[in-house]
Parts: sequence; structure tokens; C-alpha cells
Amino acid sequence: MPVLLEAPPTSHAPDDRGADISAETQPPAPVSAEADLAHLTELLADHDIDGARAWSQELLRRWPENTEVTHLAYVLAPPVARVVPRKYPPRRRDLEWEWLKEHGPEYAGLWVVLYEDRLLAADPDPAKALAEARKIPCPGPPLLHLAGPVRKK
Amino acid sequence: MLRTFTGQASYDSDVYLGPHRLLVAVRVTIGDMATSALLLLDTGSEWCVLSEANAAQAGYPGEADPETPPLHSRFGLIYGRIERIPFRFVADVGEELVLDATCFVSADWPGPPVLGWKGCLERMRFALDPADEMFSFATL
Amino acid sequence: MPVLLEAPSPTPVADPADPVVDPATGIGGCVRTDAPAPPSVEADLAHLTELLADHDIEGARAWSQELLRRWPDHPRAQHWAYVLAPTVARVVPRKYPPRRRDLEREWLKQHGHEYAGLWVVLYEDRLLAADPERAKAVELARQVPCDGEPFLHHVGPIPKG
Amino acid sequence: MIRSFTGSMRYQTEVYQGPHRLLVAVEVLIGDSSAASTLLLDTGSEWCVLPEHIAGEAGYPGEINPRIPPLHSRFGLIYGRIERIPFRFVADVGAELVLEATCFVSEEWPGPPVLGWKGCLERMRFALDPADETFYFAPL
Repeated sequence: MPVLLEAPPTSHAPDDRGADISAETQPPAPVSAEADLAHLTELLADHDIDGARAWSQELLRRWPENTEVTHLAYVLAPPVARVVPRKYPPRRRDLEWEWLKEHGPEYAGLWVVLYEDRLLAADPDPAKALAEARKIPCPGPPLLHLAGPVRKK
Repeated sequence: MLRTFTGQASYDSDVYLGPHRLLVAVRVTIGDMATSALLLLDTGSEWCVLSEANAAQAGYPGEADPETPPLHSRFGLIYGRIERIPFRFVADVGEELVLDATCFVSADWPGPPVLGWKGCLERMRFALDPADEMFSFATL
Repeated sequence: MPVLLEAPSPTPVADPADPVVDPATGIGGCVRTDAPAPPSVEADLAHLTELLADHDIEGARAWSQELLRRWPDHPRAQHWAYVLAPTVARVVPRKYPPRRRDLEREWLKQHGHEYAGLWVVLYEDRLLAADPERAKAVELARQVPCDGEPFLHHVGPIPKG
Repeated sequence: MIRSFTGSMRYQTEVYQGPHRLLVAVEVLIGDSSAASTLLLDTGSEWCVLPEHIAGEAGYPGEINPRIPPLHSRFGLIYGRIERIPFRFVADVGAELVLEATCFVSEEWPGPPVLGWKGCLERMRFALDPADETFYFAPL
């Protein structure tokens, strides 16, 4: 006997929460930025990112001067990808990856900075490695990588 | 720069599958299942992952295999077995695609069914286009 | 075609284009390994488990083919060679006419919250069945004729906000 | 079925970033950093995730923000903050792409830098083609 669509199916156990959920999540009236920000945290904790985005824009309308609000509205807004003029000549980084396959294990645990097959710097601290590498001119951005056991192909 | 695909279907994003929230979900018919299921497309997952219930419904019942190392997941260590199960990618447009996926199957897996990299995504060309929320796929 | 290095690595990838590999199933592949020739299948299987635990999937694939060569009649060797072999994707004729599932998604948006926690089976904007148990929902839906693939979905909790 | 892309770059598979194994890895220039970083492309990750040192190097130092709920990860609960940081995909072929990604930044994050779905991949068209191990991308 096919399921009768008019009457909700017998096995449907109405969810008691269903009626209250929508009331419970009604955004609080604009009592304070604090309460509104707490609601934003709730939405993020509930992984309702789109809800958090929409709510952060509402917060911006309510509390335009609040720096926490302006920061969160800015960082949560969905990004816009755009094509940009090249900054660097096009090249593949095969040489860097070949170097890492060959020598990675010898530098395991160190941050290495490579340009093609040239090791510009190696240091346990990535910031130091980059600072060292900056002293050596190269035509494009080098690769910063934490050397480790590299799976052989 | 053009890439061609043999089939495409709309994907779901931010969708709930029971208690599980799937960021990107595509429809696949698993084994002998009568209807397609929604799977989390996860390039960060080593294997495809199915619960024992999914595997049994697909016609691949079984038990945990001591030879199979546990899976490290955000739910902790998960013990199971590795199976090879046909996955049929449902196409709203164009041709459907089948591949025999290597799956980690576990009775302990509390998460959603997962499309993983090894033994599945690594062996097909695919694209995601949020502009029309289409998942496009092709053989290599 | 995976990158083959000049100096063949100790555990080369079982490559479907390789003539030794059966293109339909992806089983087979050239195998070279440095592991000693242990006397027992248990030791070989233990080595396979080690490779998997080390996430060396390509190594495990190659080793599972070596296992098959050494112990062709052993069911575990056959199982591992079969499940680990790289898969081959192929285009297949359609089972159902092509169609988008926008109507089903629209239905879920409108009515999903009334069925929170249930498995629902839809066809376009028609609810064929709803049940807490997946198998029962599918079974109920089978009794309702429809000319395409039904859409099964496990309705989640009601998202707040 | 054809999809067009504005740029592409080679991706790496199964490479190690220190102790971390990256199934699919792409290189991205993050913020003002002078070097490209290797990121795990993970459609199963809610956010892009950056360790503190990369955000600091990129010009985005900062502290844990108590308003931001912790990240549930296989490393456990991770506390941090959310930033909006420009990511530049430096194409091997074709045009470069820039996108201001929403990133979860934490000094507690022990894992590799991650390219996640919300606030990044959800807003660009992309494809992975294992035939030539290439990551294709385009704006929406």
C-alpha cells in the first residue's frame, strides 16, 4: 500500500523540538552588542556559517562603531576570487620537489627555503629561514617547506 | 584553459545528512544499493569510508579485519576492514561513471559516508563549480 | 600517468597503463621490493599491515602484488591484491534518464523540518516514503511506481537561525 | 561538457610537510609572505587553517579570540582566531588568482596549513586532474 501523501506518514514521529527550535533561534532584540556577539559565537559553534555571515552583517548595521563587530563582519564575509596580473614569470616547481625528494630526509624537521634546486636557507625556525633567504635575490617566490620523510613515487 | 568532462551533477553544500553536516556532498550509488546516497567529498581523507550498515546495504557485509590498521580520524582510532566496492557517480547531465573504490568499512564509524582520495578521487578527473553548484567528472 | 622517476624507486606505483596491469580491474603491476624473502605468509601479511599503518599506500599496493605472486592460492593474499589495486574509472550507460534534482531539494527546503531525523524517499516533489529506518523507507518507496531514480535523504536536525 | 579555467599549477600528492602527510598539496603565496607555502587541499575542512607562524610571517600576527569557538580536529579542540588573508595562487600556466580567504589561525594547530572549503574553495571554480597532476582554478 503506497504511502498516503496527504496525511503525514504514520512512521513520522513529529519532532517536539520542531515547533520550539524556530522560536529559540530568533535573534535577540538589540539589547547589547555583547548579547549579539554571543549569538554570533553560537552560530559559529553550531557550524551555521551562512547564518553567522548574515548575522554579522546585521550586527554591522546595529553596532557600526564596535571594532569587534567590524572585524568579525569583515573576516566572515565570503571572499571574491579574482584574476590578477602576473607578479612572477610562470614556472613549475618540479625542481624544488625533486630536491625535497632527494634531500628532504637529510633536513627533516628543518624549514627549508628553495628556489628551483638551490637551497637558500634551512632553520628550525621558519621566520629565521625566510629572513636568511631574503638576503639572496631570486626572480620569483621561493618555496618554504618543512622538510620531512618524502614519499618516494 | 578548457577541461572536458563526461558527466555532471549538482552537488549539495552545507547539507545535513542525519546528524552529519556535509560541506560538499555528491550523489553516488554504492554497490547494489537501490538508491543513490549522499557522500562527503573529502580530498583530505585517505580512504573512502563507509559504516558497516552502508556496506551491508550495498551488498558487502563483513567484520573488522585485524590485518587492517586503524583509521586515524577526528572521532579517534577506528577499526575496520578494507573492501573494494563499485561506486556509480550519478549524472544529471551526460554519462555516469563507475569505479571500484577501495573503501575503509567500519562498524565504529560514526561519521557520514566519505569519498576519499586513495582508491577513488585520485583516479578520476573532477571539478567543482560553485557558480552553478555542479560537480563534473570524467575518466583519466 | 603517475610520474615515473629515472631511477626506479624501490616500490614503484602499480600503473594501470603498465602492460602487466589488467586495465579493466587495475590488478597486476610490476613489483620490486627490498623486503627479505620471509618464510611465511604471516610475516608477509604483517609487512603489508606495516606499510598501510605507515600510510605507504603505493608501497602496500606493490607489496600486495608481490604477495599474490608468492602465495597465489592464499585467500588473504588474493583479498589484499584485489582491494588495494588502483581503481580504473570507466563511463557506463545510464540506468535512468538524466534529470536534475532541484524539485527534491526544493521539497526538502520547504518540508524537511517536518521530517527531522527520518529517511525520506522523494521523486521530484512527491514524497514516496518516510521512516526512521533507511531500509524500511526504501522498501516502502519501492511500492510506489516512478519512472526515474528516487532520491533518498536522511533529514538532519533542524538548523538553528 | 567543458569547463574553462584561468590558471593552473601542478599539485603534489602524498608529500610530507614535516611529520604531516599531505594527500593533495598546492603552493600558495599567503599575505605578504616572501615565499610560497605548501597547503593541504582539503574539501572536508570547514575553514582554511594556518599555524601562527605562517599568519605572522604573512603580516597577520594576533592572539586567540575567545569569541571564536574551538576547531574540532583530529588533534582535538584547537582555540584560535579568524582572519581574512589574501591567498595568491601562483599559476604555472595562465593567470594568477587572488582571493581573500577566511582563515582559522592558531598557535595550537600542530598540523599543516590547510586550504579549506568555507571562505575559500567554496568561492572558486577548481578541478583536479590526476592524469597530469594539475590543479585548475578560476574565479566564479
